[in-house]
Amino acid sequence: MHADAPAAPAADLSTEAANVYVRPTVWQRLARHWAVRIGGAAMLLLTLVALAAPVLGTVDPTLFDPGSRDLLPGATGEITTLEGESVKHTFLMGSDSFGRDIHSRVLYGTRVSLIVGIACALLAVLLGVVAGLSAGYLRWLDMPLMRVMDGVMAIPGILIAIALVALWKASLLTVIVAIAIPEIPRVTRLVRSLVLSIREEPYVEAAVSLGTPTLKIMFGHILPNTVAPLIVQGTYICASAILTEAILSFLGVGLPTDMPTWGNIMAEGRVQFQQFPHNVFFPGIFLAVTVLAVNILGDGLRDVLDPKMAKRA
Amino acid sequence: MGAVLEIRNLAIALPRGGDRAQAVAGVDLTVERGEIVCLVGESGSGKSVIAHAVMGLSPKELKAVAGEILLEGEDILRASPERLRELRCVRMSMIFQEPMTALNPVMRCGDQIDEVLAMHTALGAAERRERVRRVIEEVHLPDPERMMASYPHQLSGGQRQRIMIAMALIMNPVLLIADEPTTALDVTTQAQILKLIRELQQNHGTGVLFITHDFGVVAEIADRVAVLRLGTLVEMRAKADLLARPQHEYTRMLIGSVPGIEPKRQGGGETAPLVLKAAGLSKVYRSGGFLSARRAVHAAEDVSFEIRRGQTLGIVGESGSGKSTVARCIARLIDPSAGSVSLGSDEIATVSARALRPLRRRVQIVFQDPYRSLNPRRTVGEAIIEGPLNYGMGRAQALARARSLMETVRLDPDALDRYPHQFSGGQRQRICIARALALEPELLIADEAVSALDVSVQAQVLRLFDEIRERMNLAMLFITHDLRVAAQVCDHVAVMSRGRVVEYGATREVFGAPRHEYTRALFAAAPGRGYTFGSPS
Amino acid sequence: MLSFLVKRILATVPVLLIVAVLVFLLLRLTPGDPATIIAGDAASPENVAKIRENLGLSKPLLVQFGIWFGNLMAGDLGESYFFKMKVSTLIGQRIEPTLALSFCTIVIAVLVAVPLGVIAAWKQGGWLDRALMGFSVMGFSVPVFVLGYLLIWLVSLKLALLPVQGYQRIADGFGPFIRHLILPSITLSVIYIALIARVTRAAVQDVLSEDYIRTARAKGLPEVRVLVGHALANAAVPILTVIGIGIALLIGGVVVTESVYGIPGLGRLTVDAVLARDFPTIQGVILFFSFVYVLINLLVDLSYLVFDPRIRY
Amino acid sequence: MKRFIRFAALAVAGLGLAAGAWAQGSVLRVVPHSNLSILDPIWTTQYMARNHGYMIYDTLFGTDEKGQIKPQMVDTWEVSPDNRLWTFKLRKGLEFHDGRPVTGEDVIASLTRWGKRDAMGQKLFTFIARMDSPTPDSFRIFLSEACGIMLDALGKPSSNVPFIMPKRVADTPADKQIEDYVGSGPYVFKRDEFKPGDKAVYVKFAKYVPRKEPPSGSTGGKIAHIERVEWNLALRDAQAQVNALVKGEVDIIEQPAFESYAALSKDPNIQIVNSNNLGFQYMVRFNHLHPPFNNPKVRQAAIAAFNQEAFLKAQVGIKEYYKSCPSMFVCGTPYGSTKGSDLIGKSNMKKAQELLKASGYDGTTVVVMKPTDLASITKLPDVAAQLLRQAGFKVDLQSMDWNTLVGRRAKKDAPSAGGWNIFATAWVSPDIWNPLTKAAIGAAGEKSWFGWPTDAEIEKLRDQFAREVDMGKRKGLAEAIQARAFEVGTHAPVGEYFNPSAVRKGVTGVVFGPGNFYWNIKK
Repeated sequence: MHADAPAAPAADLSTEAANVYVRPTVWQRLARHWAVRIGGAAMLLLTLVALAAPVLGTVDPTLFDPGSRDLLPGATGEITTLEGESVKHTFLMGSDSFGRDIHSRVLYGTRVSLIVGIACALLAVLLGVVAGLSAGYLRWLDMPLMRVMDGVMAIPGILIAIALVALWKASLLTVIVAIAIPEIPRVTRLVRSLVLSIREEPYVEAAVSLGTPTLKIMFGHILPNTVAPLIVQGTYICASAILTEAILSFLGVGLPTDMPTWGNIMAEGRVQFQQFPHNVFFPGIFLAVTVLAVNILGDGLRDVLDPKMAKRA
Repeated sequence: MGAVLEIRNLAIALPRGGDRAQAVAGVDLTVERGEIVCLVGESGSGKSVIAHAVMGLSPKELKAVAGEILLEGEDILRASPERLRELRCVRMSMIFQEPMTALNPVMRCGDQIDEVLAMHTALGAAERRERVRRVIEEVHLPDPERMMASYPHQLSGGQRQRIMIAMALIMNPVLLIADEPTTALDVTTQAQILKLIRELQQNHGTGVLFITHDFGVVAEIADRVAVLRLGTLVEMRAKADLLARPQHEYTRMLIGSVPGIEPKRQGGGETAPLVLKAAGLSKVYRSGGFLSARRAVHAAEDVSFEIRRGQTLGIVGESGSGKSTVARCIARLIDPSAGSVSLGSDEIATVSARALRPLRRRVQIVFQDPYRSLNPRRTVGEAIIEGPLNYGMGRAQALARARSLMETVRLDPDALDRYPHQFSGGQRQRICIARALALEPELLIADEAVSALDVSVQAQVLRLFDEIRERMNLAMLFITHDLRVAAQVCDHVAVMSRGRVVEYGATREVFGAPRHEYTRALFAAAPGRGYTFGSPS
Repeated sequence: MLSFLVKRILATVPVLLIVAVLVFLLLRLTPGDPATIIAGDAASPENVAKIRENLGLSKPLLVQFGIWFGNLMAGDLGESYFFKMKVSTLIGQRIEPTLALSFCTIVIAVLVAVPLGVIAAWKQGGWLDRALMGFSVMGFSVPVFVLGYLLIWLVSLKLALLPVQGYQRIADGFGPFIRHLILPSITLSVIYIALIARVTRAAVQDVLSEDYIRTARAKGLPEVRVLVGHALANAAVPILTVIGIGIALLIGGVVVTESVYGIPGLGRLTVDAVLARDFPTIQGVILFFSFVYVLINLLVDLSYLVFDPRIRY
Repeated sequence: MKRFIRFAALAVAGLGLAAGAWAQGSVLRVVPHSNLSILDPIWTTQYMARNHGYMIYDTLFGTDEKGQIKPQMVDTWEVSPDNRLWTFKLRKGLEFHDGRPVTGEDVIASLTRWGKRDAMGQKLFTFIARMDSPTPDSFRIFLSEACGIMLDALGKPSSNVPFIMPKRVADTPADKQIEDYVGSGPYVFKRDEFKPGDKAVYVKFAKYVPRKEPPSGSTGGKIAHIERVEWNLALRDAQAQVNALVKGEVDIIEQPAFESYAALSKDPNIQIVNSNNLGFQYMVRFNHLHPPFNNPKVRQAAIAAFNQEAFLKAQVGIKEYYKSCPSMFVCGTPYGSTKGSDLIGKSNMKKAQELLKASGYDGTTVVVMKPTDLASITKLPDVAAQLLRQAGFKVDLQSMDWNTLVGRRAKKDAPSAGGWNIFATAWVSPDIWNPLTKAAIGAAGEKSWFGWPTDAEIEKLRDQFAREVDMGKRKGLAEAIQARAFEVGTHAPVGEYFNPSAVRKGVTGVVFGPGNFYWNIKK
């Protein structure tokens, strides 16, 4: 495994070459980590469920039939289609107080939750990277930008989200933006501190003396080295966004209530939680498992991609 | 009376996935009362593993699988955790490499020593305080009361190591394990600490197991020497005998790799064209302001020197002397506060960033830490061609040059598409040199470029630097804290202390007859001066 | 030391200022006309116009901000549209339950989380560590309201141990006061425990790999002393920091928990104000929470002086 | 020191116990149906303000549980033969909480202010020429023209109720809220303990003189057996309300969520008391200003699609608590009739689809506003949306909170510019049981209630109704108005329901009526 074939004459006695620890690639290490495996598999499964929702024994999740309200899991009832015709349907997870099929709503809810989680993470990371790079590299911008970020951070995130969603018209877009905004300062801080520390790395200084232009250093040397911590941060944002969406729905300021989201299903079902726990139970399980999976995945990614680990060769 | 420490046939397993099955195997070693045994080896040889095993401080993954470690006849490997705790500091003590981090930063030094007494004696608070005060005096620290009340960060490196020694010896143990205790210290401080260890060891008749990689230190302090290579003991003999007549070829190689302190190069060449001239170079860091008093730190002050083609100038100094600041000013990684740096006929200290760009290629730099000098996400090929591409060379041509440079630095040209982590430290340093050479600079700066390397690798890289300079007729600026290294490669040296150049001249003259007081102290402190290394027999 | 104190205190001023600007903008730049809301049912257009004039809503934004900020400096947060009283009075009325709940939660969280974190770090990789960290990830994944319902159902209804809802003033007796607080505090503390335990574990783990821990062990100190006297003392700063930062999380949880347990605190007020589009109250509450958050983090920073003698700048 | 602390702790605990024991006996803990924020029942029509009004104010007349108007503060009254002069004499001993007697001047000021805010009051005042108070204990009303609504108006049991306030309070301009809460009712408002969103407290008014008759509706003897009534305004979570009642931490939930009844009725310690036995009516309102509902044929198609059973089943869900009723007024009350109501009475999706096709509906999106925070009506818009979709409409269901909805429904802009097409609401029966009180049937264009229908004929018939004194003829007029309203499609009544209170067993004497009354209750 030695890299240098024509070594210096004395090198065969040197013990140094023996110390080269051949590190498996990132992908190998990821594939080997139990948390990444479990979290990743769960996420994959949920994604498949979200995509295949229409063929998993579901009906239109907004359809209802008051005659079939409050059915227990497994019961059979009727549901009225948009054409006004009644069809028989088995309610695998029961029905809610409108007579909507919880099974359908939960599965379609997976879509919404994943979209909210992933979109929030992407949005927050994207904006955070732009702000963080700017603050880390443009000295004049650093101070004012970071003060604004401090200000945003000083406002508890959920309050910003609640206020924004309540003041805008609640829609998928506004909910995503409202949940993402409070996360931006954290990403910005992370990116900025990474930029500041990577900027001091000898390999960046070497690039400077090699005459590499600033922008190229930024995107060629600095940004790629922030990717790993950003992925980790992104997963945590994703998890908390999914949870926040549910909390917003619970408080009554979330996505439109006819939209099938786990938060909405639980908010709708909580009134009769003690009587018909399935209303809260099924979406609750899906929510907890999803957030758990994302968090576990995040922990695994952190273990594998953590910059401290990466520095050791 | 038997040996204080007797290690018999010790084998310690490495966890799976390591580079070998056992960290140490079949090691036999004894330390007699009042004797200093040096355990020498390069990084990864397993010397610290042995030290920790003796203290019973090995991490769980490193399990002793065979042999015994007898402390005055009692087997450490089979002692209960409680018994081990009773033995520590009482019968055996340990001091560490980094006095910086080995002391608890949030606890007063006095309390940290006191903790030992509180643990192992039944003394009252006042008596303990008196004992602590006495031991602090014994390690020659001034103003014991103040030392006791100080936090570690308020002390210098040497003072901290003295506190560590005081802590280790307060219970008068029979065995002291010193794990590279002076490696992190400046050479003058190192000399004082070595002297202190010697003094205390003689006063108390302590047996010392002294771990080091530095043959200079070995020459200073050892009674007997054990050489460790990849976990096995290759040779163990009395110091004089071993240094003069190494038996094992590994020992010979190691000793042969130690740079000699006698200057090798003649200097001269005063007629070659001037490449770099620094005049009155200064760098001042200002801090504070608003509310706190403004402070100005003069990292470099009025530094002047010149380098001609084909010559090497060494800047020598201890940490904080400002030598790296000078290097970075010349590479314009930082902007000097005052003075001029002219590269040929071009002034580079004050030009704008835009005007600087074409000049940058003429000065290249190689850094100390081979692990951080290469972007972990780029292949070495990309690293080497980055410079040429920046200056408009075509990719194919740049790659061709990279291949030939790989040969120049004695690496396999086919390894260009590998990533840095697939190379050892020495190999990476070669890659960094290749990267610097890719721009065909006039001046190559080596900022402590061999300091992080093991001695055998260091010798190879030093040879490489010499070869390159000769072949390419380069001017070199060689920054180092190691006088031996400077003696090997420099035509001229500038000795720096507290930001100023205190002595500047041809290497032979400076080394032969140092004029400045500081230079003299520096030379006096260089370990192992009495021995001549570097001439493989 | 003094200069550190003064500097740190002064540094909060711009943050608070920016928070004020952000909160003002957040609510003024969103669609919806507060005047029509205040005017109530069946108000005449003239009436609405009059209200708008009184509120200064027709003035330029900057002037509006000036007036608003001037009032703010004088301690006047405006008058609630919905509750028809001074927002400051409103906050004053609601502060006690929230304060009590938060304090109780922090006490529970610190008492539980710090020892858990230390033990997990000490037994790193062991089953206890895994169990504790598993619990911590779960804590992050279960929505607060689901947890609240489960606890009420179990503790109050099935076991009949504690009251299901409400708040008793401490002035009305300590017994009822604390009985009403236990369940909400436990509910709220779970996520906080998860957070603190995680950070404690990571911080102590970091410290445990430090050289001075080896020194402490080499002195022959028993593990408890090494862990508490050396490791925990050095991990105090990150732990305190996360307790401070976690306040944001806590505030988010307060909003939900107070709804679940019918506690008339600031969280409940927030939800009421948001649902009623009560701009001044929303502004006031967000400002107040942010102020508290900044203040607590200031205190945390100042406490570093006690825990870390190296901070002297 | 330590001992002192222990002593203090014991003392505090002791105090707590004592306070607890005292609280158990004489405090009635009520979970009202909503938050109490506005304390002026004339300024707002909110039912919470009305209930607050009943606690602290008294009324001239009341409506008993059968819908009959009975005197309350009034002792006797006379009407001149031409029906144009009404003379009222007040009962003896009426006194405000501040100790002053109630006089005719107070009454006149109160009626004047009420007449500026309340819809029926406004109507009544179009007939009133002047009022005076010849003696402190009497007052006279001079009409310019005879009218049939005098007692109906003065005895109006629901918002806005003509409560009698002291003159100094009633002189507050009608568009400003009052700030003095002195009344002459059976309870005194504890202003210092009032915390909106937390609690409102009322204590017994010792000097209140109740009538001798047994209590019925808002009439009869209002005897306060309870020393202190506490409204818990913080307990808004439906599940928490149920839990609190089950555990006996509160005594009454005014309007539990429909979903809660199953759990509540199972508990042996809880009784379900349908005190508001006249019930409520649901309504879906169209915006007549904008397409597609500016077209009567489209409105009719929508009405035909609205299957009352679907609304009621989804929203209420408990068979005993709802009934279909095609009347625009309330079934089982004097004007309750099925005349002209086939469209909704025999709703039919096929017919709705045909009607819509024939109407020339061009696919304009219908904006349906849904309030998320008002549990008793939150599901109606979903049902409406689904039924409309099935009939062939394109629907945009928009969620918002009730306050936003209230603000938005006042907007006459096009739905695309922040206006709306449809919303749903509920009315307590007395508010809608005749063509005058029923705001939604008014068809005076932009002057009428949100939705702004325009129909000259309806307006003409309503005016006749107001003037008519003969009961038989009034019934006929009401039927005509209803038939015309269905033709025009002012709105769709989508069923009636009850929302009974849940009360701890042991709490007795709950008074029946359209509001929630807290006199006569024993615990």
